[in-house]
Amino acid sequence: VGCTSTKSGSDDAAGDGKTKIGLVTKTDSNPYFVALREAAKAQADKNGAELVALAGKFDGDNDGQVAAIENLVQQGAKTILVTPNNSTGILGAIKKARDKGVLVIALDTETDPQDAVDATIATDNTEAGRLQGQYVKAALNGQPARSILLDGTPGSTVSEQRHAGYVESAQPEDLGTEATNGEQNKAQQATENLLQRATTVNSVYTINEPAARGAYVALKAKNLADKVVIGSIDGSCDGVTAVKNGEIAVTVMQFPKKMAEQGVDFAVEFAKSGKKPSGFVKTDTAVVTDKPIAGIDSKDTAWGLENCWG
Amino acid sequence: MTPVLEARGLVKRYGRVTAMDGADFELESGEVLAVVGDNGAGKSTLIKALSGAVIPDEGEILVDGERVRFHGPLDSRKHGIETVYQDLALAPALDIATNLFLGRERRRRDPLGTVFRRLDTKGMRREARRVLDELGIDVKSMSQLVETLSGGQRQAVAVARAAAFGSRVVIMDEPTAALGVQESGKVLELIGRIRDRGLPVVLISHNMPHVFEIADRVHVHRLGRRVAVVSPKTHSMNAVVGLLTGALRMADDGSIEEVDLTTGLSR
Amino acid sequence: MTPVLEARGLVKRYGRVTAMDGADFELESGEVLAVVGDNGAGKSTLIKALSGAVIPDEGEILVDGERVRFHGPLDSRKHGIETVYQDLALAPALDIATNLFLGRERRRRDPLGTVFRRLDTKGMRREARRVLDELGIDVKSMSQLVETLSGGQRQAVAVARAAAFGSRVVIMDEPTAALGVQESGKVLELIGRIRDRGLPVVLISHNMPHVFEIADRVHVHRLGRRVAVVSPKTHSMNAVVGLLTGALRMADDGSIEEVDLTTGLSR
Amino acid sequence: MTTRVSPSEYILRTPAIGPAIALVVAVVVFGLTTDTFLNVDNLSLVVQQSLVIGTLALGQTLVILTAGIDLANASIAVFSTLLIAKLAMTGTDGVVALLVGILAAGAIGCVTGGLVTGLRLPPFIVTLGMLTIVTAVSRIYAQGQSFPVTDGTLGWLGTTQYLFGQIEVTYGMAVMLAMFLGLWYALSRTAWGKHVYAVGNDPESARLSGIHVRRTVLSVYLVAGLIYGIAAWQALGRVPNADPNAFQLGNLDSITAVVIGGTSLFGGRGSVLGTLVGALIVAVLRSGLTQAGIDNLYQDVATGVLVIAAVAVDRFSRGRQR
Amino acid sequence: MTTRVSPSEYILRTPAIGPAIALVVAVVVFGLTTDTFLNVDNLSLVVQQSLVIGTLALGQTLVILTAGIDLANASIAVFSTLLIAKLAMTGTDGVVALLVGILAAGAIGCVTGGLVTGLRLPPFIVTLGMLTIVTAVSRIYAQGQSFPVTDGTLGWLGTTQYLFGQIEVTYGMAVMLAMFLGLWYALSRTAWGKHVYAVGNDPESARLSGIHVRRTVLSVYLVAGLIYGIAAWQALGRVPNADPNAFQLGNLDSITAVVIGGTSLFGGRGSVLGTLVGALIVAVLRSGLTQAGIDNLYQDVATGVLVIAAVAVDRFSRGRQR
Ligand SMILES: Nc1ncnc2c1ncn2[C@@H]1O[C@H](COP(=O)(O)OP(=O)(O)OP(=O)(O)O)[C@@H](O)[C@H]1O
Ligand SMILES: Nc1ncnc2c1ncn2[C@@H]1O[C@H](COP(=O)(O)OP(=O)(O)OP(=O)(O)O)[C@@H](O)[C@H]1O
Ligand SMILES: [Mg+2]
Ligand SMILES: [Mg+2]
Repeated sequence: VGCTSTKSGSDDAAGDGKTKIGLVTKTDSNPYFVALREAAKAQADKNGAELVALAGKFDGDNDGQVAAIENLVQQGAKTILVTPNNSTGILGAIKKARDKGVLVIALDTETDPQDAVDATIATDNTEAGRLQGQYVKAALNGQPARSILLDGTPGSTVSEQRHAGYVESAQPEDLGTEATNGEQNKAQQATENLLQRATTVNSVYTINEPAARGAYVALKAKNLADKVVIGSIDGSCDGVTAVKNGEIAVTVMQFPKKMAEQGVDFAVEFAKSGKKPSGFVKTDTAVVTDKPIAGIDSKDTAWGLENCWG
Repeated sequence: MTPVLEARGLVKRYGRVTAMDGADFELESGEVLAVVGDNGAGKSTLIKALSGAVIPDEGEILVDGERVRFHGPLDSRKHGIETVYQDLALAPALDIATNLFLGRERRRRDPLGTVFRRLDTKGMRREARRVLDELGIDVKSMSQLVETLSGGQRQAVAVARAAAFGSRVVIMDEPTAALGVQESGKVLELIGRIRDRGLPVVLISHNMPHVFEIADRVHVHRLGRRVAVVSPKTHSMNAVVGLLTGALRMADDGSIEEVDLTTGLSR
Repeated sequence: MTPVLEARGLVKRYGRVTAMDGADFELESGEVLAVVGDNGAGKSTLIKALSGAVIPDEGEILVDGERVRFHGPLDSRKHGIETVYQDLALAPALDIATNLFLGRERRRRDPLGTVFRRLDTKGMRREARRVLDELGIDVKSMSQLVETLSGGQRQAVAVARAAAFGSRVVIMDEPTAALGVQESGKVLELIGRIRDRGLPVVLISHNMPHVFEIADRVHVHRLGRRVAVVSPKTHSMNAVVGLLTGALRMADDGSIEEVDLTTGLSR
Repeated sequence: MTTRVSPSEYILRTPAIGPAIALVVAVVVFGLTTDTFLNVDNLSLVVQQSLVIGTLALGQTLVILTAGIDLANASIAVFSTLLIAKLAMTGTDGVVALLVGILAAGAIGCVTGGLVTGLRLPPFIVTLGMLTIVTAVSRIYAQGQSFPVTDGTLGWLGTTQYLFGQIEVTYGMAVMLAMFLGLWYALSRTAWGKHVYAVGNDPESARLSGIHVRRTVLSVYLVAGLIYGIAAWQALGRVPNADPNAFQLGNLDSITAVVIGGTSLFGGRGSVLGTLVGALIVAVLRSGLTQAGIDNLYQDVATGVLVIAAVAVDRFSRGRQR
Repeated sequence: MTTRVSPSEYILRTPAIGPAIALVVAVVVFGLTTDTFLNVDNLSLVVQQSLVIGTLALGQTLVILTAGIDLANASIAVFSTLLIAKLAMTGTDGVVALLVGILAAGAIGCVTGGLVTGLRLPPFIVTLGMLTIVTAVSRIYAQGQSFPVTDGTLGWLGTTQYLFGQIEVTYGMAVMLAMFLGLWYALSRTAWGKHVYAVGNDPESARLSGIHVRRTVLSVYLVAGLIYGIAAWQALGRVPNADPNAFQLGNLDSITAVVIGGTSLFGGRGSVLGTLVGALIVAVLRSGLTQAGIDNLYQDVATGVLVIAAVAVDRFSRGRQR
């Protein structure tokens, strides 16, 4: 099946039936994945391909991702771009898809082993956490970091990796860790409660920018916003704006659009020539702040607003 | 004289069961009409159709000679027909006074009532106490929940409600079934008083002595239809029992004859 | 002779309401004992205590002279006491046969039954048909759901169940309340037959003619306690009605005297 | 023989007494075990944190009293926040945007009610469907963005004031109190309230008693919808940012508050006072456990246990009656 | 006058007929509008995709028949997968690990049942508490990791075979079928089943009829727990990886399947056959909409609408009776 479909790819693109590309994200609610999806759609349109976007229903919905991959294969997708929930959960479905000649590319998160997919385009989340910690530590001018840590969904890989990266580089005293599911409301509530006893706080680690904004609202209500360094990760336009407004000190930008575009390009190329990409394409991270610190490579918010997503 | 409430050829089927099979019904003004019949004869179904609680498959219902269509119990209420259902239709978790006035609560006359639609709770409790006392039912408090009442006390609440609000017809489906000797007597008295107010009453009962004590006419129901209407003055209890069991039959000329044995067994 | 079932000084309070206030009770073997009393007198509460459905606050219950403690209806059942409750205790969404055998289903005798615990559905339906026919109740099919039955039909199912399974005492709380003339007659006949089997029967009823037709002794209940036990042979219906309304009183020597008017009004 | 009810009986019959005991117990325990819980600031925060779920739970109470359940309430409120914020962003006047948002929530409530009454579908499944639909529509509408709110009216409920120069209160608390009083009055002092209880207690009896069962149920979903709209306003007061991903567990949280508050899921029994207490209990648990320095996951374990315990306390405090 | 039931009446009284019609309609519509839906491979996939939720829904059906509800079922299954996978990873024999996992699920079911019957707490709140607790415990136990499963026994249910060289079937399907038949038999042909229905229909009547109400309810939660354990096994067959975050919506999804299948949330009415059909309907919708090339968010909207429609079809197909 694989060969024939490869061959007929270019005909499809020209005729009625466009090349079908499947995209399976972790969820369809997280702004990050929405940005990724929209970018992939735009890129597919530009290349005259059809993109069908599916997703799990929540972080960790392996079963939903497996079903999505199965259904895309049934529907005749030539390429499937997938951001796996975790590195091993959906390998079975990926293997079945590849056995049928479908090109499978992992986006954002690697699989274990890496060669379970044809190619991987991803960021390093531990590194992102590390960068956040590095900046926060430096911004504290030699004070030891005393942090509130706002995590994502308990137990999610991304949440664990970013957290670990931050702890490694900032070496904070942990004044309280709360799960926020990356939601502003929960982050605000958690910070409010923690501030009742964490009176010595001087820094906040956040899993993403909504959580950072929640922390900011809670700190501001206690008139602590100026005294506390809030760090974050993601690089959405809202987040960069918050950095520009001085609400957040720093954010570590990721580039979902680039991942998506690259992935779609591979898919289009595969449909045209049957050439499968391989290996690991690492996308960048960039520290965005308006208060650069010597020794830390960073961009300002003007650059950030040009390159942000969402 | 046109009957106050009339029905012609009512049919109601539940799957294979035909609960009413061409039932006729006539209620004259100012009378107490007893409806008697075996268990499962279709009496409750008949009066449910008359009160809008069941929508018949066929047949027509007339109020004061005019054809009506009841889509629910509210429609019959609007025509002044008030019903005590066999299973009472009370809300167990609400108190007695609330149940009594359910669906026609009284508001206070002061601005609180007219503007803020506040209920006249005290007034309703007082009134509830009055109508229950009239029935001689001994209940501690009008704010007692119905689910804590004894079977007979509950029935009394349902009867009191119908008696208090009926303006054209009052229908009672076995109102004394769970009542004691004294209380039954009070209900019969009450029925008499309702008739004296000029309202006709339909009384379903299995208690022949009661029926013969109060009824002006007796409608005999059997196998889903009316088989006879007799007067307690001219007919004996035994004749009525015979009619409702099918041992006797009313001929077209109104005379009563024995059903011959072979036909009787054919069922 | 020790009574088959006896109770002494039962008390049951519900908040401010005292439903039983030191009630005594005695049932001799082989008799039909009628329990009569006004609505709310506490009759149902008494028999619920006797059948384990209600746990009294005070007092004791004896079976064949031995003190027992019932923690639930199952305990009394194990002593062979079978009860028809006033609100019937049927599961409306289940069919007649299932209700009849609820809690003591019959399994098939073949390996399917012994190993796979398969029910003998056909056998139970056949048996259900038999006991209902005995009561002369006309029901189409034993697989009809109880919620589709008429009030009387339901009551018949509950009565049939108690009659079929009682092995020491059968208690019936107003078993004929919703029944027609014929069907009531059948139930009275059935009670007679149960007595002939040697089982004593407790019959709660508001229907004095029924009580006087069948009862060997009459237990009169008033305001939560027993006020008299009389024999229908020596006392008149009026005397019993007087006793239960409080117009008459039984003196300690067993004679009946009028309650003087001032006391009568004090309540 | 009087129609007065004795004080002790009144207390026993008030369905909120069990939850109230549970609340007091929780407050006392956290007060004793932590030094920060019982300070005025923190107590004020707890109340503020209970506002959104509390408001959602008020609407939920109405629905549950009719033997229904509303799984879509939080998603409706979230949709409403998005509508309000997006309108305000595109220049619509704050008050107008707010009204549109609240009315939209009412309209969605009406649709739900219409499906429940018109087609006689089980509320669980209708609101589950609505949950899926409204959530998806919110996400489509937001296109992966969230919308900060700057208009004063929209964030007004979050404005703090100081009573006696000490106690931090917000307008949101006042709105909550007003809504609670209004609902309490409507449920216990008007015919509509009696009908709501009757319909939930025994719909067939209510029908035979001549109550417009469908109309009553429909009105309940409409009112509940409007309340969810106000919950959206409360949410914007708390977090001046409309996010399609907010309050994903708001439905279960609000049901928890209602049930802890002693309202029966089978309908016809319960009170808004209980719900208020229930919402506070949940907020107290979350805050108190944080003050006690308990880790997130262990907090979850404790919350689960305590929620069950709170209902058990309620059960036993009323058990004496049976 | 016979005790036989006529065929047409039998069909009307079979509660699964409405859902079955909805299922057929859905299959026909997707068959006509897409070219890929009706092929054998795809249909087999749809069945495979319904296995986990279907199994959870079988247990859920039991609980709902007793007028309960189980919000913790999926979290119990997830905990069970973690237990099994972690045990197997540390060298325990696959079969033993599996047994431990299933028994643990049964034990948790027992605790739930004990709380419901022993303390007479509402199942909604008990299982909501259990959901919070079990989820947190799973996460604590997993410590942020997920566990791939390599042992053959554990993934065995996902093994595919070909019938007639064409139709792809898995052992999971066979286990599902066996479980369904077992439950159908137990519910409709044994005394236990009658008691389950009676208890759900009217607990007070059941008590007065001499049924051990508490024992029956407890046994239901126990059996349901064991079934959730088997659902864990099914899950490992589908996704050979135990993840503490999986199946977060499994509780609502399984309730949806049960309700679409025509079982009443008020207890005492329903069937496992309906549940099976209900689970298939949900899987058919998801798959069919994907085949039709509809994006996720719009799929959600469509699923919401269609779930409501499926229940409406059920209601109307039975409406004739009233
Ligand atoms: N909802 C229903 N579904 C199916 N059958 C029904 C339904 N309601 C009533 N029936 C049947 O219709 C017949 C007539 O019932 P109905 O209640 O009218 O009898 P009735 O004369 O009032 O009897 P009773 O004196 O026992 O109250 C009965 O055989 C009953 O089983
Ligand atoms: N669960 C309860 N809660 C509160 N009060 C109750 C409860 N059950 C019964 N009562 C009260 O106890 C008293 C006795 O009730 P019971 O049902 O025993 O009377 P009864 O003699 O059977 O009357 P009837 O002939 O009307 O059936 C009544 O006043 C009733 O209101
Ligand atoms: Mg009747
Ligand atoms: Mg009684």
